Amino acid sequence: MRTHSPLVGLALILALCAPVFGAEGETAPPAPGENAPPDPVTLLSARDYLDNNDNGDKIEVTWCLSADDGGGAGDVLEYRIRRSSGPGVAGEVVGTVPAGTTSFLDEGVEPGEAYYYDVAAFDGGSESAPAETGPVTGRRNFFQTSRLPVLVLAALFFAMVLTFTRLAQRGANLFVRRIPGLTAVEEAVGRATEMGRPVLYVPGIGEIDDIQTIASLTILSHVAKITAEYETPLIVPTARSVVMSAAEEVVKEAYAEAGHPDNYSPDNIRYLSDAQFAFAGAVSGIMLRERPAANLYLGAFWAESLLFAETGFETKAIQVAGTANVSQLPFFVTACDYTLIGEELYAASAYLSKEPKLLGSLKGSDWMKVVSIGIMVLGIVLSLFGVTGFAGWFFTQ
Amino acid sequence: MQVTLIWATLAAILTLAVYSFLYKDNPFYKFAEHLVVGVSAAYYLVIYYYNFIDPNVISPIFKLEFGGAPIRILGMQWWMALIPGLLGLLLYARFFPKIGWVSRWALGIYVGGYSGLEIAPVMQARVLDQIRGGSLPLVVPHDPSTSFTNILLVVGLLGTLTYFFFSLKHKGVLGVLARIGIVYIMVGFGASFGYTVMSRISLLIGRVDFLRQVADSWIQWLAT
Amino acid sequence: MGLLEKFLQIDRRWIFLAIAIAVVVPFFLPMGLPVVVTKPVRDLYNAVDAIPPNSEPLFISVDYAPSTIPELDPMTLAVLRHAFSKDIRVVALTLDPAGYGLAERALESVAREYGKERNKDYVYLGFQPGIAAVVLGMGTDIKGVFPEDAYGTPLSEIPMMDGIRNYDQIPLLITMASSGVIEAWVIYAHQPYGARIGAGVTAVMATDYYPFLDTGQLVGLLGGMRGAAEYEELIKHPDAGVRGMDSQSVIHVLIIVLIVLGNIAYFGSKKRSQEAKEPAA
Amino acid sequence: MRRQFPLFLCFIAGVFMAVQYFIPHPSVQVWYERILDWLQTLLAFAFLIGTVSLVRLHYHKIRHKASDRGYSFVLFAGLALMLAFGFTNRSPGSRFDHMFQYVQVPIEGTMFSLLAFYIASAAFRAFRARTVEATLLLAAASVVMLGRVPIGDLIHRSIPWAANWILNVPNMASKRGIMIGVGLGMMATALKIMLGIERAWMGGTD
Repeated sequence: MRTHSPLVGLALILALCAPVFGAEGETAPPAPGENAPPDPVTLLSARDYLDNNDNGDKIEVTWCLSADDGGGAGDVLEYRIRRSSGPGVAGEVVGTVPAGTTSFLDEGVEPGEAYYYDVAAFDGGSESAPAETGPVTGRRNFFQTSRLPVLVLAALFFAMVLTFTRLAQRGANLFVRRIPGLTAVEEAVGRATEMGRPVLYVPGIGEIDDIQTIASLTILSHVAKITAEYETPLIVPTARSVVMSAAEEVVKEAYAEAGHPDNYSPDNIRYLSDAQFAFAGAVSGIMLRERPAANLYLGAFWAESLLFAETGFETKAIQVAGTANVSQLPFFVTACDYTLIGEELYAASAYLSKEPKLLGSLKGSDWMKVVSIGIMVLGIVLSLFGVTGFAGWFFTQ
Repeated sequence: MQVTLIWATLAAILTLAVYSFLYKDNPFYKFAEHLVVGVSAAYYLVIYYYNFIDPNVISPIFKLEFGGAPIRILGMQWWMALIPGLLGLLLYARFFPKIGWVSRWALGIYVGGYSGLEIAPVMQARVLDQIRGGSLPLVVPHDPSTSFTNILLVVGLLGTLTYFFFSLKHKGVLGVLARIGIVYIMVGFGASFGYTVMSRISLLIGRVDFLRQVADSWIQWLAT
Repeated sequence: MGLLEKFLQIDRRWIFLAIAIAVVVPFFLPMGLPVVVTKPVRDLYNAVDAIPPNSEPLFISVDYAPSTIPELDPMTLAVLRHAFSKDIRVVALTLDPAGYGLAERALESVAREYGKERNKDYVYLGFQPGIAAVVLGMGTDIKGVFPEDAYGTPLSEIPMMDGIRNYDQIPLLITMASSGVIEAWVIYAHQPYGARIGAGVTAVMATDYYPFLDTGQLVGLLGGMRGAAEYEELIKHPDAGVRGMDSQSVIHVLIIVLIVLGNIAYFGSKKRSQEAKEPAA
Repeated sequence: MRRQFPLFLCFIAGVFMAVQYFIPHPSVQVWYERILDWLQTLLAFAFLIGTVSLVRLHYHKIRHKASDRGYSFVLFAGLALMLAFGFTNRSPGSRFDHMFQYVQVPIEGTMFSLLAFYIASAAFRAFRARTVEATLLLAAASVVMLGRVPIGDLIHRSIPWAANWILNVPNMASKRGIMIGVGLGMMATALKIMLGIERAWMGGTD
């Protein structure tokens, strides 16, 4: 184990450097003598560098400025960093950095070797007494501590999701407020049925690994059950092969579950094109030629959103949209009859599937929002009292 | 006559065919629509083959030189290329109803892998960094306008988050916050809409400019 | 049906026609309206301007496909002109297979304008597939990801690339992106390696990335044709961006006029239908 | 084997890809990049499935003598030509390149540019001050529209300032809020997929 994490290290340095700066104004500046060497650096420390692909070949050296850098004689030109294999051994210069710098990254070390570092301030004529630190070893890391906050929050979030899921499975009554867009989906399908015209369901142009596509498939399953019941044709154009396969499975199964496996028509689950606007053009064609009465756009959409919504408006179809792609929401909101905004798409998939398990994640997300607000408010309150370290600590990158 | 001018003229005709859709659906548009669907399907087949299947499967197994773009093979043994190859072939099991379920093995790895990959970066960029961005000092000494802006930003963020809070009815304080949230959301959508107009018109300008260039080339060619 | 109702029900093809006229006319009658520079553009300009000449190169990643040429090409050209006019070295690459030819064309044409030599003043690395892998790989060893340039010359034989190992030697990397690639640069280059990232994006994407400016994840941002026009203004070399702004002005005003007329007609017709209803109620 | 094994594979792949983010050790990172390559390769294989479906649909149209079957021939012609060109020569200036530059790009680009017309008609049709929310939407849109073009500067200097203010303050706050919510939803769904709670990708939710 390392002796300290960078977070603690940073906090230590911040805390310890402060008095040095504070003292600076009180001491009378020494007369600027040409030959007087600058004051040495203080609080020198070296540690294994942490980085995504750190091979153990990097060591980071940090220090506090010499009193003559910025203050004092103000004549420091640069800092010289030397590396050696033992304490007190004269090392080779591995780098120089200009005045005002407080860190250096040595990228040429052998993993597993112990090193000592000297740092000396240089004023153009003479060097300060070196400060030395060590031993320090570059390690191939098995854990990137700078990403600890991500891990902690993700773990907390997942714990909440799983707890709520367990509660829901045990039959606890978890309240979720009604999402108005859901009724809109069912109404649209109902209208198409009354008019005896097909329902068009576009699951976006995202890949199957896009979470929005997954959420959309859950809603598709629900929609397919309704259309199976009423023998309304359901057209599902897709822009991705894998999504088409998954949509086929989903719809086929929904038709079987609704007791109408014969109504399922594989020709209605269509792969059109991976190319964005070739797909958009072909879907517009379907709208104009097959005249669906309800158009549902749920999933990941990009610029084609408005092409769909405006063409659909021309054909007088009821249109319900939902996407988490923020840049496209304005177009759906203006041009469609109802829009599920951002997270409402996920919430809808949890709500519609009537799976108590899915409600767990919705509840988990909700309470994680409360935690997020808590962290934010804490950061704000602390900043009111002049404590800015919190943000630095929690969001260290 | 130059070859490129023939091609460019074809492109110009196809451009006009698509614009004819603005008047109404017609055979020219249908022609362009079906043509581009066919061409783009082939384009992606070719590109995917040469960028992924060839360098990751075919070339290592048959010890060929990489035909497409070189990809970094990290100490890969040739037999490792069998793994994506076999997984890829498993996907095709769905063409044979009896063993169709085998394709789920490959799909499972694909879906699971990308889901896992997403978690940490999303936490970082979409949640942590945004919370950090929202943690603004409400009182900035000697700078009332920044203080005011910061207060508006924090209130808006709180309101928006409340709007997406599904666990409680939007009543009382929550109702007020959610209402503030929807106000911010709508202003934000309006802003995005207005901002996007420029981008869309840029595209139109680009196409018109292209048509002008083709016309110019024709005039030049006719003049000589 | 009154005139107001008729206007509300107007065939939208009339609107299409108005837009078509508005976009074509300024092509023949340029107006040359002035452009005001905004902060994200100036920030990016300053970041490029601060790069010392003939030393560590500016990296430009041309991450767009042909569909967004009208918006992103002017930006790429403006930034390249800025760099070459100040003798800043440039390394170009692309993460989008369709960007290969676009990057090459832009680089070669601006290099010719300023008399720059390939592999001395600029390098073209070409395309590598696998966005995340390339961006992450460049954090450890650029030559590992791009062993040779786009024309097969090993990078080790290009003097300009000496000592350029990873993001630590890249003063600034600008991605001209028409897709989420920009996030890959932020998440996989800025986050783990502290790379300084600037971006040019389509106007529609720009609002999404304003939060990234605030958090320092992006150094500066050019949004759409307007961003290009502002940059052209800063480098005093007006081109397609500034030219396009005339058509833009006309259409923007046209749309606002349509919205205002639509609302006048809407409220007028609503008022009248209420008046008409009142006696019956 | 039919349901449990794919879920198991999904779990293993998901856990590995999630955990590698925290493990910089090269022994893990090498596998991470390798698996990433494989996932992309898998996607490339999957692409053929869609093409087969496309061909099947249009083959049916031709066989059943659908009235618009002529266009299906157009589609097949485009597909066959492009495949033939692509598997012979893909260098710049080849026929494959020309088909891409002069057929695919202009058609797609023009379809994209149709949005310039649609955005105007959508604004005219939908931007009516019916409710407070709708009024805010149209007011913000109008101010930003004017503020983005030079003519806005000419009308009044404060218009671009107001446009930027709307983009930087209310827009930023709401986008940030939506982003946090969407991010949490993405993570929750990813977790559910890995644990086999969300299995729509397998077909059905059983």
